[in-house]
Amino acid sequence: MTHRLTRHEPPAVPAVLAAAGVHAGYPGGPDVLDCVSLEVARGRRVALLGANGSGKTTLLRCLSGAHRPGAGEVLVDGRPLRHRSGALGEHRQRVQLVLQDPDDQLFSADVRRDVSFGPVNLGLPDAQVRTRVEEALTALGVAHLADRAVHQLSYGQRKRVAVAGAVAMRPEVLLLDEPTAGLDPRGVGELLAALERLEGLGTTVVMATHDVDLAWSWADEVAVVVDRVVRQDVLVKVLTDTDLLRSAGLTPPWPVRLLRALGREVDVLDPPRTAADVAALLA
Amino acid sequence: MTHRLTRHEPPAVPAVLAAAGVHAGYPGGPDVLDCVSLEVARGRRVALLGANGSGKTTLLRCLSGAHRPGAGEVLVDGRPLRHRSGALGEHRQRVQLVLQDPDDQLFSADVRRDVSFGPVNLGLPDAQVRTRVEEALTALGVAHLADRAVHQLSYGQRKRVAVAGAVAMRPEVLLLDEPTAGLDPRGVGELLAALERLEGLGTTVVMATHDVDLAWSWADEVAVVVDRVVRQDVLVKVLTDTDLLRSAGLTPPWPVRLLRALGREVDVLDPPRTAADVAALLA
Amino acid sequence: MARLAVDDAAWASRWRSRSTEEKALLALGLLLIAVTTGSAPVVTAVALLAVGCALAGARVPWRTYLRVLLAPAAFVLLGAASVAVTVGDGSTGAVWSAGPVAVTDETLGRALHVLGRSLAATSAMALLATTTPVVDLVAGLRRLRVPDAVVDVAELTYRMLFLLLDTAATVREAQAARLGYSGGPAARRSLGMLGSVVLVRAAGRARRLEAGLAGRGSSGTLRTLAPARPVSWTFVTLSVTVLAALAAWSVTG
Amino acid sequence: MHIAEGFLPPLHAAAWTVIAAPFVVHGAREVGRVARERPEARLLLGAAGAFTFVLSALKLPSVTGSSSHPTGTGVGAIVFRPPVMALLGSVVLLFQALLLAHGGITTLGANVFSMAVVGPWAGYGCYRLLRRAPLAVAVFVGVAVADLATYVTTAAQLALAFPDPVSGLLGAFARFFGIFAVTQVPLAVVEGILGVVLVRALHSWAGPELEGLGRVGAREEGVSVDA
Repeated sequence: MTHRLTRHEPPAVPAVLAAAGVHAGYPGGPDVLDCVSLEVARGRRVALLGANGSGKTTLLRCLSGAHRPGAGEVLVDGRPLRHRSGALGEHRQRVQLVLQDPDDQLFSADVRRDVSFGPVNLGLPDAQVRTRVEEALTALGVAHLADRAVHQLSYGQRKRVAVAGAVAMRPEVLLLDEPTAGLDPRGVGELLAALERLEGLGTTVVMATHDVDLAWSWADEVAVVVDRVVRQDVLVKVLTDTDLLRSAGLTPPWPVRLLRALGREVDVLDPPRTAADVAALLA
Repeated sequence: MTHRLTRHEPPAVPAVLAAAGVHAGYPGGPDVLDCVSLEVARGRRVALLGANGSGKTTLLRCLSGAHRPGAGEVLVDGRPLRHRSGALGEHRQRVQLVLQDPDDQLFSADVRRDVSFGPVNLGLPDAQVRTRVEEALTALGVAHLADRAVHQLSYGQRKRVAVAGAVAMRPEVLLLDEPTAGLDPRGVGELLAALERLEGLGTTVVMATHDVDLAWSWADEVAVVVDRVVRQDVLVKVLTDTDLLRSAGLTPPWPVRLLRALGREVDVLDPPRTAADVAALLA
Repeated sequence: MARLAVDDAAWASRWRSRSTEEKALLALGLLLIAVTTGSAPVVTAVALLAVGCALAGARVPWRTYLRVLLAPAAFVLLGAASVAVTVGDGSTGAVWSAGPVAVTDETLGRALHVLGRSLAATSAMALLATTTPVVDLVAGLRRLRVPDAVVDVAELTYRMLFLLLDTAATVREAQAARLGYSGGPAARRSLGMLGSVVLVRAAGRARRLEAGLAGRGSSGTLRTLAPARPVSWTFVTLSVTVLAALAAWSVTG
Repeated sequence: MHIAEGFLPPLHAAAWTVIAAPFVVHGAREVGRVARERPEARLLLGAAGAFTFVLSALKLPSVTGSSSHPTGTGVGAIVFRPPVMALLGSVVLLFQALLLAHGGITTLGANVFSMAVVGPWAGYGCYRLLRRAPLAVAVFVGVAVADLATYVTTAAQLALAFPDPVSGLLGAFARFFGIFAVTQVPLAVVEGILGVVLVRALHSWAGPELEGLGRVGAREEGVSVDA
């Protein structure tokens, strides 16, 4: 696998969101990220893979503007992000990060009021706030929960309400940190369906996860955080690279493991994503 | 699939832990469990599957003595559990429950001291407490963390320390609630290896999870919580029952999905658990 | 999870395995001499000894130690400046004056004395804080016959404050992402909500921890087995000798 | 505003410790009584202590430029009541000294007296006196008064320790009060506003988590949070 060297082959359209040579760390500790580059093209599904503690979350925090890189830059549409309050505020309307634990993101007692938090802070008039809240709740499939108290919701419902809170900001890029952690299969399905609706509305989705099978079934591109750097490529290139995955503390997805065990190669352009795909290939 | 009707075909040796016709609920709500029966034979790996909120945790809490069933009984070696403090205390030495969030079980910031809590409560002399603590830390592979602060540990490490706290009670049965939730593949591997060591020492392990693939690769028997009842059988019988799994909000594990898509049956006695097993079957 | 530099230093210190009693004897002894002595050389000696023990003996990272020493700087400097200044008729013996405000020899001496005392005392306290985790000190309180309930509450406070610091930091960041700190009124609203979220989470933690501990045979009090840390009589003898010498110097010098 | 380690003369430090001690002992008795009646209360009290620590570690949006923190004791006194706050406040002040170098061991008594005794009692007193006023007013006044009372006490403690050679105690008090008033008075107002938002938000939660929270420190029913 090779690095995607953006500087040598600049794409025609700059990535909607990118990191270029980002170094990041926390006070009193060593760097967590060491000259990391990442590109998110508009409309491309990027899965950010890595073990717990590998720096996935830190990278997402850099991209969202929550963490200021020690060196390097975060670029939106090719323009570097400035960490001044005005520029940061604007950035936050374009890029929203949804944290792993929904309870860290739900500050109000009831669903509607919580989702309105962002739009109200934008200083929008009431009517517009209302529109945005309804729109976000509908997109996430939780409109029927609007008048419920947050603590009455199931974990999966809280998760989708938390995403709705970010979506009400109408971001161009939605960064999700471990969105499926703790969700049962039904919850995962509902969340993925909601994300697809958002993509239909023009939102680009980036997902950090350690679930390799999820990445395999969902992503267009994969970026792996390993040893403080990021290696990004199209899905199959990364997820068939057993050495890379092993050094990242991950294993290849099951279709790759199976096809490998059968001595067969995986098609880069048309990977078999589901059990039906694999069966069709083997039949 | 049929119920395992224990009353009709009593096993020669009573189950080390069992639930018989258990009803359970919470004040002000409907029953969560409705005449549930479950059997855990000594040394058999039982996976308790179910969607979030299906009642898995409530059943584990009944089995551990933490929740008193509204009706029905919990049996240890065929003898019903009495909810009197003496009997309950004895029960807790035999059956230990590890909660999903390790921070709900770790109250001391000092790892070694936290693990000593259970043995101290048993009123053991200091020397024996020390032996048990070291033994538990070693079994869980966290002896090197004994002098660290709990808040300095990673999530996976805290999880294993929490299990060590339960293991220090030297239980015969260890009940684990979603033990792999939030763990990356390496963390899952370390935990499963630790559980295998415990089984080597004679502990019977029951695991509640919604990860069907994990259950497939690990369990001997599966009990599914669906519509407030439990259906228990050997691994393959349950995990190939697509209707049952669908009504439980789950999907079959990938080897089952693949073999089904290929129109093949799954061997009940020797299920293909890994990618290599499946490949051997297909080659 | 949330980390505090002083706490990290205490857990990693080379003196971590020393008994709490011997560390407390040395540090509190130095602290007592620092606040009671009137002699500038003794104050200096105490400060140097505390710094030496922490950096050379316990191998505390010097940045962490320095940060502890500087933490109260704003208060100490403002406070000392205020002691140095007298308001009113400051014409007699003024070193410096402007209108009714003056600095005299006497007030300046007093300010410098307070400054030195604070610095020496802080270095002695820092010696204890950077070498002994709070759990050990809390366990020490139990040995001093402080009631169980109080010690339990202190131990739980220590454990939970890291969880809640984490929650507070994460929630605050999530609020900032949705522009919760974009202006004064928004910030005040956000902070109030932050406080309530932390309190609700604290209560939830307590309830779940209660359930978690019940399963481990909790009988009310949270007794655990403290790791055996034998007292080093060499350390104690050395400490007592040094403290006695400093005390003697302070009285005679 | 914590008096730094070693800042007070030894006699003053000792005297304040003696003065604060009965309140702390009373708080400890109260905690012991609650813990005997309901052993699980120690967990809630530990959580309350951690909450107080975290609240006092929150950075407020710049008040007059400098970064400042709320004292947290006003809100604590309203939710947990002053006797319990005396003990929790002492534990928190000890941890602040050891973990953050805010305050100190020799000045613990003085700081406990101002922050964990005078502040909570003054704030709680005002809050109770305004029982019939709208909740927001009662909470605002209670929290702000707790803050100001703490600060006035600290200024008085410093003045007693360092009387002005010319203008005496009063002059010294005016000076210490003046120097720190720049940050402390706006802080009291902001903390009062925060307290109102916080207590209002708590009311709207009304989830199962909060059951028993207000009753932790209360002898009688109907305390603040569930009032």
